[in-house]
Amino acid sequence: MQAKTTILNLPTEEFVHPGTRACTGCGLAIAYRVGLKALGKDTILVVPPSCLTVLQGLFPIASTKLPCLNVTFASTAAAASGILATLKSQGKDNIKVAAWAGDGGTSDIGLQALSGAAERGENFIYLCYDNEGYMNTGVQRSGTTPMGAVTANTPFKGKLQQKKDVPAIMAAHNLSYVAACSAAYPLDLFDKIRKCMDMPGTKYIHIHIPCPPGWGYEARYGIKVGRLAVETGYYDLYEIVNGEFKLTAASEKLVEKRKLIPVREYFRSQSRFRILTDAQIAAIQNQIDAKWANYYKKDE
Amino acid sequence: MGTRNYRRKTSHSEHGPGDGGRTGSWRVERPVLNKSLCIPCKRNTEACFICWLLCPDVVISRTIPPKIDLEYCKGCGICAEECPTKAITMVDEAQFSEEEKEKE
Amino acid sequence: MNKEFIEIRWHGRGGQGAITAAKIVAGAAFVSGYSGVVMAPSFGTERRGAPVMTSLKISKEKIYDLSPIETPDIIVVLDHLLLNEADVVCGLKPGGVIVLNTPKAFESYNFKGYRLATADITAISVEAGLPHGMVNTGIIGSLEKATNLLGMDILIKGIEEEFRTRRPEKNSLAAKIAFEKTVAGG
Amino acid sequence: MHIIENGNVAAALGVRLCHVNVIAAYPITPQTPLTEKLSEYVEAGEMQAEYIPVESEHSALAVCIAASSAGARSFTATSSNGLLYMHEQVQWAAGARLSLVMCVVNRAVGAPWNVWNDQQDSISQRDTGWIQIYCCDHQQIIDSVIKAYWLAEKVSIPIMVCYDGYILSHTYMPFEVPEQEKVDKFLPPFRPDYALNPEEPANLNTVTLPDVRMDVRGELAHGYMEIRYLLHEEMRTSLTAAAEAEKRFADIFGRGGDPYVEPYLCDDAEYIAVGLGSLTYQLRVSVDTLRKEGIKVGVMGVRFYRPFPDEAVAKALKGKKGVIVYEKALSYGYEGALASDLKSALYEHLAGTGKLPFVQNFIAGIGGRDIKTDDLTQTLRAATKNRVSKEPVWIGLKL
Repeated sequence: MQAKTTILNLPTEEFVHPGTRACTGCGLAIAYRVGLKALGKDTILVVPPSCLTVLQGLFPIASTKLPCLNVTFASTAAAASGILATLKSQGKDNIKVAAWAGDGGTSDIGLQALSGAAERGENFIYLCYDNEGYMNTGVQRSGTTPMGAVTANTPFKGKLQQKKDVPAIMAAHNLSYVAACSAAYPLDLFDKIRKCMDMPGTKYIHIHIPCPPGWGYEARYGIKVGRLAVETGYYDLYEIVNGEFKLTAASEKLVEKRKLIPVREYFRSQSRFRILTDAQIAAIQNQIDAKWANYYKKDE
Repeated sequence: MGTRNYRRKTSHSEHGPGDGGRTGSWRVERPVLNKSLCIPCKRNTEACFICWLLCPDVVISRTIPPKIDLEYCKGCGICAEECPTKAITMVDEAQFSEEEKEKE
Repeated sequence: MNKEFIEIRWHGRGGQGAITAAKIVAGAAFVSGYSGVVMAPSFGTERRGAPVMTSLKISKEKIYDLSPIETPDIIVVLDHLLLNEADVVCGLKPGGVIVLNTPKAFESYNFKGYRLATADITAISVEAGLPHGMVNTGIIGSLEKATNLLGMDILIKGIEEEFRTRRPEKNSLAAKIAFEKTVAGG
Repeated sequence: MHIIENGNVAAALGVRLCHVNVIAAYPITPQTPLTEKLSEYVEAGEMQAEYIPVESEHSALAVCIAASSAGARSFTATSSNGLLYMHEQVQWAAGARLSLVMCVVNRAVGAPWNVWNDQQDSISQRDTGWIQIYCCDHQQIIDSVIKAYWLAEKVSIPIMVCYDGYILSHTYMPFEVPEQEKVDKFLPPFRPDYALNPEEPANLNTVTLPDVRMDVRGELAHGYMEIRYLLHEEMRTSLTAAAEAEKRFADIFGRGGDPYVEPYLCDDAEYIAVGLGSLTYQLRVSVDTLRKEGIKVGVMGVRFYRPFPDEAVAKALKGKKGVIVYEKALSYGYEGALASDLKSALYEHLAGTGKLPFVQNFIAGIGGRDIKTDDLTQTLRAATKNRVSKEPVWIGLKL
């Protein structure tokens, strides 16, 4: 088993410059910064339009020190395939390809290309940073916006539908590696990227990304909000290695503790959930409890 | 002044700091480190560095003491919020004189 | 028949190999000195078993007109049942040739104003050792017997080249037997 | 060596001769046999290339865009709605200045569904910043693919090699397959100005501002407008590069001609029929017929449609009485795009000279309607007597 990375042995080399256009307290900026450390220098990035496009910089200045191809919204995974094919034809097997796309670019418009690439077994890492909405265009609902969240186009009733479970969709492609991470647990993200890097075919990593303007919390609380999602059992950290599901990191510890923070605390930490009623929260709490009862059962 | 002879005819960006400008100007509050509370400072050994790990803007150094690059720090306050010993506090920018600001 | 410019229309069923047969004749014509050769399958949704058409134009000069054949000199029918399904003689020039694969006797047909040639290619092909229903090489022998267009040698060479990995001798044998057994009207 | 094959195979052989590194394709009639053939070459080891069977045309061009950005010579092909589905990527490839070659096997677009030939698909991509070349026979298809790689890599502009679906794609005719050594002499290996790599990292196609901006070295870099202007300017100057390609090709292979237009009996003609693709070869038959009747008529195929060779076109049409434009596509609500382009070129170069010919527009073969040579002859004959109509006239319309 791979030793867990600590802050002290995390690589010190930075691949992102300061002074980006990311919002103050951007959760993506944390995950991206640490994620690139895991990927390392010999990586080519593929990025569709998203907050990351802005974070990465406007011509002629790039905030990222890695080579990156900006591509159209729906084509991320296909473009990654094209770079891979080139590297293969050039015999450059030391260079990795990593796609970073938002939740809209993954769960909605980019899903077809992603499914195609995953089915073909293209050897790259796909990272979906999930801030649960179209934040770059001003906070509209996406496939992964959770039920009850008020967005610019679900302004009064909040989103009425459940969050799309993208990791499950990807797991259905029989991938060697699927993982769920959070910007609030950057070392877990680092270890998961490192773990899957040399696995065959497409690897999918989903990252929960707290977003101060989109979720409605003060920038300083970003890590706390992300952590609450995990500690309430609302968003789980896990990995699926060759089909085997396993909770990891903080979520794994929650199984041992047998104690979840009430999800109400998570909802009340953000203004986007302001319209959720006590009854609705209770219903969601029931869903979470049922899910965790299942985890506990497996643990016994 | 034209750009006809610019090196590239495509949108081909090269990396460097400050794409968003001197983003330190975005700051409303400034992180201030109290070395007497900071773990690596107190122990004078590499330790903790949570502020470095969680900084979204790569402006905190992994040094003893950790240094904050105020030219680019946007003042999000995550470092202050996450510091286990409360060694960093967020202080209203208005409390720093113009003169001091220029010095930075 | 004007041998400077010849138009042949092939009628078969999807999967029967009319296109391959026409392609073999096209190739043989080209090496015989016809610099203009254009072979065009009927365009669209070809489905196995459905009637299909292929047109072949052969000319001493480069062909610029790729439009479908309207007035063929020769019609080749790979399955006699197509006579009931399609107007196969449509546009055939007066005195034009009909080459027909049929188990029925030559005398049982009456195409007024045209020259008919028949052979039971289906039986001949089996006799040559080909699987039942493979008629696209045998029919070439009948075509040559009926028209004396290119000569058997060059056609046999074309067949063996096209089928070099798939029973070339049996395919050329089918054409040879068909050439012998074809009954052609005057 | 001459072989008899269909147009799709001619294109595939051209791609193979160019040592393309990456091929991405999605099936669509009538293009499918072309990329099937390429998959055969790759699987049989006759071609060293990566073949990516993508899940859509949008992704097919995405693969090529990315592959080309990483330094690979790339190819895809499509038709009809496949091309329309690619449209976003088509624009992207041009803006990113990628040296791609794509075969467009011309087919009508939906709705309603129709798999047969017209040219609405590629004409609808006229303004995307791609060079468009139209082919009349298989020799032009295979030669154009080879020339297109040279030109695309020379000017960093992607190229569509267009040829009529079925009429060329599925029709067999003899053509000469260029020798590999000669192709290698004509087309050097692909060496792009920049290819994505970690040693020299760059972020490509980033958000670009309306105005110019200082780069990290303190030099002023373009704004979006400058980047787009240069695409236009270099498309215009690629006309010169196309002539160079044609000359180099002729020197090595001993065939070729005018890179822009292909005139037939035009010198002494009073009336000239103009079109794109195989239709202009069919029109030669009509011209021969009308010449026998004493009508001084010629036909000119426009091979290079974008950038538009306005000077060459105007020169060829100068002093003529009438220009009769046959098109398999149109700009709905007005007229055929080629007719408009010709009028514009004529006005630009001949206005005030008193030598402006009339322009008659015919629309033919929409959705694969048979174009009978007799119909072409009759319409052409009629147009040489009088201009038939200000509005485009649809040939063979049964209303």
